[in-house]
Amino acid sequence: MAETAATPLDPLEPRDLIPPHHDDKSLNETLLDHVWRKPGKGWFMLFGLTLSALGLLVVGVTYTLARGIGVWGNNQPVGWAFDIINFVWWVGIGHAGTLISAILLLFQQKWRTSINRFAEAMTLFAVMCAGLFPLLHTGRPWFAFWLFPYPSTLGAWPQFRSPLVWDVFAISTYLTVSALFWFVGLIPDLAALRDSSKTKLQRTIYGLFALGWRGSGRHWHNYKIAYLLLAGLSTPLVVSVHTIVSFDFAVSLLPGWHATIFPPYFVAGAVFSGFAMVITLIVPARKYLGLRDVITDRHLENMNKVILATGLIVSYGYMMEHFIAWYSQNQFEFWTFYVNRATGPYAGVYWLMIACNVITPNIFWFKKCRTSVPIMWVASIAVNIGMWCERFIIIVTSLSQDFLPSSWGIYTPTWVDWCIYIGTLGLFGTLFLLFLKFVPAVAISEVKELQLELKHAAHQKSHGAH
Amino acid sequence: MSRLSAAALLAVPAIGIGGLMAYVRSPYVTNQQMPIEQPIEFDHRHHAGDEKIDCQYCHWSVDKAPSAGIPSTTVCMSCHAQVWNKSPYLTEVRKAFFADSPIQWVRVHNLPDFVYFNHAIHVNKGVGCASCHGRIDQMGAVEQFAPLTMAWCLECHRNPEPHLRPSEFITSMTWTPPSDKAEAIALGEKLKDEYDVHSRTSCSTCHR
Amino acid sequence: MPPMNTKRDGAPSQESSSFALPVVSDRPAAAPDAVGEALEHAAANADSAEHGYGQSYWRSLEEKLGTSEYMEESRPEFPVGADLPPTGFIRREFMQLLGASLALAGATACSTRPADEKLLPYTKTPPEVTPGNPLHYASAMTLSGHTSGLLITAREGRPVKVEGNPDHPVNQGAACTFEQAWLLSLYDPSRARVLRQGKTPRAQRVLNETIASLVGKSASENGGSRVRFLTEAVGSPLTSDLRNHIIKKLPNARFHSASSNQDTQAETLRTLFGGQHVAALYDFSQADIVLSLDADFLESCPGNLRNIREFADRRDPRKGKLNRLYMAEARFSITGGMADHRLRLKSQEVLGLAAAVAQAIGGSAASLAGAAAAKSPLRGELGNWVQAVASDLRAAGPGRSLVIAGERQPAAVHALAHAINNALGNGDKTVRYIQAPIAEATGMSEVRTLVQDIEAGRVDTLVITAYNPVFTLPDDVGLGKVLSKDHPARARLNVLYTALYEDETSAHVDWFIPAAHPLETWGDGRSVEGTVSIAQPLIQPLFNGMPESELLAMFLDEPFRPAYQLLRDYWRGQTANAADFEARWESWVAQGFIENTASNPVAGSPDFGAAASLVAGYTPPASGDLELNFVNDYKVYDGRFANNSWLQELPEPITKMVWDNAALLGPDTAKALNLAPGDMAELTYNGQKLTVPVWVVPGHADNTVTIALGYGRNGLHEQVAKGVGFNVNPIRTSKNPWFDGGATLTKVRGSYKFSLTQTHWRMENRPIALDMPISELEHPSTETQHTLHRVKGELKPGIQDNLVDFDYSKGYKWGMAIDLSRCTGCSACVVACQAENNIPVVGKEQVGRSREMNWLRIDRYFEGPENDPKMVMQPVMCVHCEKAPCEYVCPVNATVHSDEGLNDMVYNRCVGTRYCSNNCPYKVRRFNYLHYTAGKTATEKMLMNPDVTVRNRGVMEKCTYCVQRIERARIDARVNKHLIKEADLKTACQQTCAAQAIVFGSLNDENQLVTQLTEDVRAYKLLHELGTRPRTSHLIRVRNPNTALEPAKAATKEGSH
Amino acid sequence: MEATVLDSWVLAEFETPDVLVDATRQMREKGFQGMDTYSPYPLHGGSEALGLPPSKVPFIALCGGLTGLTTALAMQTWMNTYDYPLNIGGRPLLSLPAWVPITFELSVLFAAFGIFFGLLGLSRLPQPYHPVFESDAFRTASTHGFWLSVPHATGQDAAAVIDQLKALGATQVTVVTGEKE
Repeated sequence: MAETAATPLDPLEPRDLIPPHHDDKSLNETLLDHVWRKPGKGWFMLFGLTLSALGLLVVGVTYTLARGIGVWGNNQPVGWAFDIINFVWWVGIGHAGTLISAILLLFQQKWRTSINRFAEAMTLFAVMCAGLFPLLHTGRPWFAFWLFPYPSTLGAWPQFRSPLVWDVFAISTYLTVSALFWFVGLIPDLAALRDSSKTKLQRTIYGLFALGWRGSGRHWHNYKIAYLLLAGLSTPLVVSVHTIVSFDFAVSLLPGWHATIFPPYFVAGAVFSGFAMVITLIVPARKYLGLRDVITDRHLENMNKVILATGLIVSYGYMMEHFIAWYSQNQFEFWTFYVNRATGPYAGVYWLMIACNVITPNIFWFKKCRTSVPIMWVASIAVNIGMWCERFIIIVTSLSQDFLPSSWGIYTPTWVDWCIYIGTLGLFGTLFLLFLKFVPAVAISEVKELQLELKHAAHQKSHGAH
Repeated sequence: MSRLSAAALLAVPAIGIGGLMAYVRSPYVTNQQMPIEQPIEFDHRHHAGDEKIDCQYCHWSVDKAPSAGIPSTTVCMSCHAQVWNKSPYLTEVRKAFFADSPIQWVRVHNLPDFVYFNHAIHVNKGVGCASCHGRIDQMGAVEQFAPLTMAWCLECHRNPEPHLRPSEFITSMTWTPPSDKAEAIALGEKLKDEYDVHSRTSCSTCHR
Repeated sequence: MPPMNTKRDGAPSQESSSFALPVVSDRPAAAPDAVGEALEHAAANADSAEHGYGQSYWRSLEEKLGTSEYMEESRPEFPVGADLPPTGFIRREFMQLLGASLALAGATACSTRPADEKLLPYTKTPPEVTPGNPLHYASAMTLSGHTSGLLITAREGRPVKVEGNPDHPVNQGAACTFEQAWLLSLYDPSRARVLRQGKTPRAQRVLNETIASLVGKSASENGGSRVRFLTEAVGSPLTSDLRNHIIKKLPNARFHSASSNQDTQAETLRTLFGGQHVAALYDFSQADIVLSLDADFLESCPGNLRNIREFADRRDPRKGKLNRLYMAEARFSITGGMADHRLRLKSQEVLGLAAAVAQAIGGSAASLAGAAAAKSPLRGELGNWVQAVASDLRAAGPGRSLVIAGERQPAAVHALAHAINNALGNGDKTVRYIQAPIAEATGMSEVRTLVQDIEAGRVDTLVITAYNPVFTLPDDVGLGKVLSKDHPARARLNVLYTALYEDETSAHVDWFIPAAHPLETWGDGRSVEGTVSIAQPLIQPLFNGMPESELLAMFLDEPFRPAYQLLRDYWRGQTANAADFEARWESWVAQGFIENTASNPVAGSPDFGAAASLVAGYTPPASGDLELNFVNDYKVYDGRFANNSWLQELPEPITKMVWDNAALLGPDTAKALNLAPGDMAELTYNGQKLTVPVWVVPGHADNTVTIALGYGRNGLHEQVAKGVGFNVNPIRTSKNPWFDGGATLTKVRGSYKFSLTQTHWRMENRPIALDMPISELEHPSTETQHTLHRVKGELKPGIQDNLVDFDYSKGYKWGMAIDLSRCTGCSACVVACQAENNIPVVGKEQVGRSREMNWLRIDRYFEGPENDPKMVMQPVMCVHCEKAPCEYVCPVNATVHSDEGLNDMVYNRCVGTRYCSNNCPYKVRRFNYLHYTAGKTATEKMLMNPDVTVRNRGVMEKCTYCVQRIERARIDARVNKHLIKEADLKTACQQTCAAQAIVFGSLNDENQLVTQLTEDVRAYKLLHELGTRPRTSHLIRVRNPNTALEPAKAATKEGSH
Repeated sequence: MEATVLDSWVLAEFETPDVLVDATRQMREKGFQGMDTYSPYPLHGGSEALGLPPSKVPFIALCGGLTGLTTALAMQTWMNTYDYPLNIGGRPLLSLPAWVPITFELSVLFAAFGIFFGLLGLSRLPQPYHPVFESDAFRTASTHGFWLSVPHATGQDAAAVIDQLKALGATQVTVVTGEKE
């Protein structure tokens, strides 16, 4: 036993990926337990908390719709602020889910199975939160449907050179494909839920969603390839979505926005913040759901390595932006990067961003930090804050001081801005708690399959050793 | 069963969207084919049709102002002081005239406030009344003839030739282009040259 | 019964562009007795404990009249014959959500036909009216004794725009901020509406009876010796005539006149010309060298428009050699910004400077200078400046220079200025002395006499027609005190006051008579150079206002004559040949002024011997501590425009502050006093204390504080003005009304939030508002060459510019040129734009959030050291880029290019993503963050220009190059089968600019001025290096410094290689 | 409604996936057609054991993707270049590089729809009811049971099949009958 531990199957797949004391039945019971069990006090308390935060969203949105977005702090130079910051931040968070699920599947990284469902749900809810903002941020959201190409009696069409139209297509495609991917992955588990349900109502509801899945060989035959293809599509999709989001800025001519490095640096940033968010959520969730056996310390450590790697890419992005500003000697760029950001009115946010995004991930060079749950949890929150600050810096600082000093201005958020931001956190939390309550948080069929594979592998290995 | 439910799943949104697109083009939304009741039973069939009074007699500013103009009460009375001057139909007109208070006509063709339509330029460049307003001489109560949607405006602005007529027929209710297609096209081309028509599709042509 | 006519009516009788006569009622304005009764009823039922018209008053008034609307429009708003507006043709309704969604064929399934809209035709169409086409009427406005000639645009009976009368000798088509914004006051819902005695509303009949009995009694008892009138400076021939008639009726009555300005110049000239009323006219077109002694002769004021035009012509290298302006002043003024050399000094030091210059010039000036120099010693370090100026003035040659003294300066400085001009031979050349249009002494001493009379109990009746004297005069004049209830002399005093608003003065009076706005009545007046203008009404009084002339006529105890008749009768009397009076009258009214009425030159020359007394009589103010300066505000003047939200929101040209005044300090002084912008400080002066907020202005003279008058208004119903800024009149004295030393400023706790439209005043070395000595432009240094390359170097296709060019070579190619050399920054264009384009006012809080809506802004930059910088003004509005960055980011095609190169903004297509604004490097786009146009009263809506959409919340807007004017001109031209002529199409900003700094036209026509300017050597494109290809060019501002004071750059030679 | 045609299947549960795959292969070799396996997760070698042809999902996905690609390009070009050509900031009417993002997104979207609906279609889902659901024991198929169904003519004796299955290691065997699909 000790020997097998010393030589794991591959570097990312240590012996304790799934402890061996579960069979299919007990896995089923363990992983479905939280669905059938009445939620505990903790769940209800959290749910109350997120619901009240959701209330803030309702208040903020209602007030905004009634009076106009003048109730936000946005103004003349700073046309975008919390709205687009939060949009980009949420989309970025969403990306980790898809990446964990899709890219790791393509690369056959077996450790993904324990966290992919979780991550995909996070994607879905984060994209929902993100999707609110482009709609809300328009002056007349009731005309937002004009961004879709439909045959109107005006004879007018959307303008396809605008990155905002690209956004519409990217975000809606992303939401759709993520939902399909998540749902397809969920079908076998829904069937399992249907078949282990105790009441007729549960059976009917889960049965409806399971679409009549029977685990038939013919189903699995198409399913396996379909799931793999969806994963294959999701991977470039995720890259394209954040690339397009970064086009919102890169396509403009504003110093601080107009940069060709934006797409890769945004995608890395998205992964960075997304993995941080997964850590932030999964640490308490695995404790609450008792999933230590399935989501192991090894999983967490791997994720921290990804955070470190992407954090370094993000730091490189910052460095390049500053380098190019210096190297080009463009007066406007130089001002933006060396004067405005570093010493301007928002210098505090800038240095907070540097501390959180550039310095924090470097603690993961040390194994102790990578494996200490409290440290990584705090660090992940720091990264979340840092990535939010990054969007603030990119959007608000660049806008507040652009070309003509006469039109420079200061942005200050209002209570409505905060309400809506906290409100989306509430929406996200609420959806997430509902997800934890009603849907298996871990992809059961995949875990079972994985366990079988591991067993086979261990078997072969022990045979080989003999 | 399964195929049916799948088909329904796809068909419902398709029918919904298609239906909506059809609906917004229907008279119900464009307000066509809805004769509007006026405070006075003014009958264009009689005035424009039987009596053959030229449109411009009453709507005199049509060739010199954005608005065609609603005739002042004096215009009504200029005839009806002599004819039908005791008719009960005209009680309201006389009342308005002597009380010096306007007759509250109900607007039939109501463009949104952000659309700046100018009658003068259209009439001066050979677009006839009937092209947009239809056979007013056959309407008891006037109704909106054209959909007045932007797409409808664009249709003519992109291809004005078929809608042009010789200047002497601008107010004619009965003029039709030559039935011979080639002849009609030739006439359109000729009139376009003659009038020096430059129908514009830049946004600020109508929206300011 | 009106005659029947069988011809169709309303055939247009004349061209709409000519100055048509308005329809004038033959019937006397019906005395609204129903209203009178209702008012009395309301008064009887009002709660006497309530101040002014309290709630219960209005409530009971509504009871009687049905609705409060009735009060607002109890007299017809339109000339008789056009009783109601044809609302069907008027597009002043807002883009309603429902309407918008319906018309745009959105998927709003529930909307069908909206509520019926009514079309209300005229009963009888007035002959000149063609519904939908505008009419232009000549009229006039009087401010501080000067009457300017205006051209008012009316739509279906509503005046909607004020422009300068192109034929008027002073206006020449231009109009200043005040003249244009004055239109807003016409529709101001806070205007006074009720004629009242105490708190009791009265019918006009009662007032008439009261005055008649008063006049009868007083005439018989003592010839009116106990009757006093307090008026504005009177330049109106009709008012003078009425006054003469009153004097005939009441020979012992006395008239006093007060004005907020202009007394010292007149006083000086009276002394110089042996008591004659004389005015000085300046000719800047001939002056090569100008020395301004604290004279802000380029301020946007009606009387200055000709100065601005002539001066601007001399700043334009295309028109010949540049002039040179030396300016000595304490605060940074508009004129100071235009100066080639600006000397910062205390206001009290100006006398010393004038004396030194006079001494250096010699001649008649030198004799005065000695005495003056003793009163105000000149700082040693200024000697060099004085010598440079003096030798420049002398070098210019006789009649080629000009010295002007500012109105705030004492008579001694004026005397010196005239003496220097005399010594330089400028008399009859650049300075002409004419008979003053205002032939009376005005000023605080006049009011002081009146107050003494009241205190001595010599007055029974006081009639005030002057603007709000209780507020505008320094407290120590004592008018407020004697009018207050507690004063012993007050009990026997009967005070009548007429004004547009219930203001500070009206709170103290016995009778308050709401005045008719000058656009609601007939009147006349003289301009600074004497030309008589006839002011005709555009609309019936909206709020029952009474014309001043009718009020004065009541004192004649004659049968009632309306203002129209009074005016006609007067001018008929002035016309020798009665037979052709009708024809001449028609032409006067139509063109707006009476030709050949300019004042005659004064016989004789100034006697500088007499001036010695002015210098001798001058007591210099205290010199210690801070010098406190008071100035009339650029926006609210002396307070009379305080209720005008356009002006309140107009950025102050120098500070860019809105909705406030502040104690202005120079940076060094602020540092010494440990004060930062926005701090609160306690101002101690003359034993009185006032807590004031502080603002720091670069270039403000050291150890001086400047505070603008006219703020801190507390009028009863002046809702806009109330609580804006603070009032300094309580600590101002009549002895030193404009500046005095001995003030201190100490920081106290607290801070104050100002709203500014521009918070960053440095250009950060960016080539934005280019400004250079003319020599630098002619022989650029390497550095300048580099800058010029950045702003106008070629953008090579395929290298710097990858986009193909659209073909604009056919038809019109709209473009604009803005000459920074000409622009003074006076902001008249900003008001013109606001009026033309229905731009909303958003209030201090929203401006503080940086959401001002003005499409046209004037960027003001300071260059050089903070304590003594140069100032440059740069009007910036949408530059209509051919490669517009705003357009390609709009997701819905709401901003696109027209075939003529306009950057069209389609409000109704806009969903409000604000991406365009973010991507606009000029930040000229304005977003309706809230529904700024909501909640307008019926009268306010009448102001809206029906040719421009009123924007809803959530849509972007910006300068359109006045596309509504382009389209109107196009349709007129196309109907008449010709091309648009340059003269027929002017944007609103261009039209009103006295300096002619803005030029608009088609760049495809090389004969148009705009094309020539665009190709001028000074023309450059703002942010050219971005490749946006703007259609607007800015022209480099050139200065003409004296090399003795500012050596040319050493690098000049290098550049020539 | 046409006359009800009944189908019936013999269902057998096996202990482990390996046994099931084994049994399936052997049954197929014996000539049984139309069999199907049921398992909570895909079986290694299950498709081969059932002798299924390669899945058509990738082909459908490719078709979807190509449809998306052409739709997007055609849509953008027609709308912005031909139907309502507008001068947008001096950009060419046919700004192909700007069409790329939407073209990519629509290709992905249509491909994903192809995959999803292809999967559903090929699996004949959704299918809210199936006779096998009548068997309570069969419910383990989605949790931890491994089942094999062998079609069998209605009304005939299934004993032979049952025996064979038992011989291959089935732990329990039942027969279900239901409406034909």
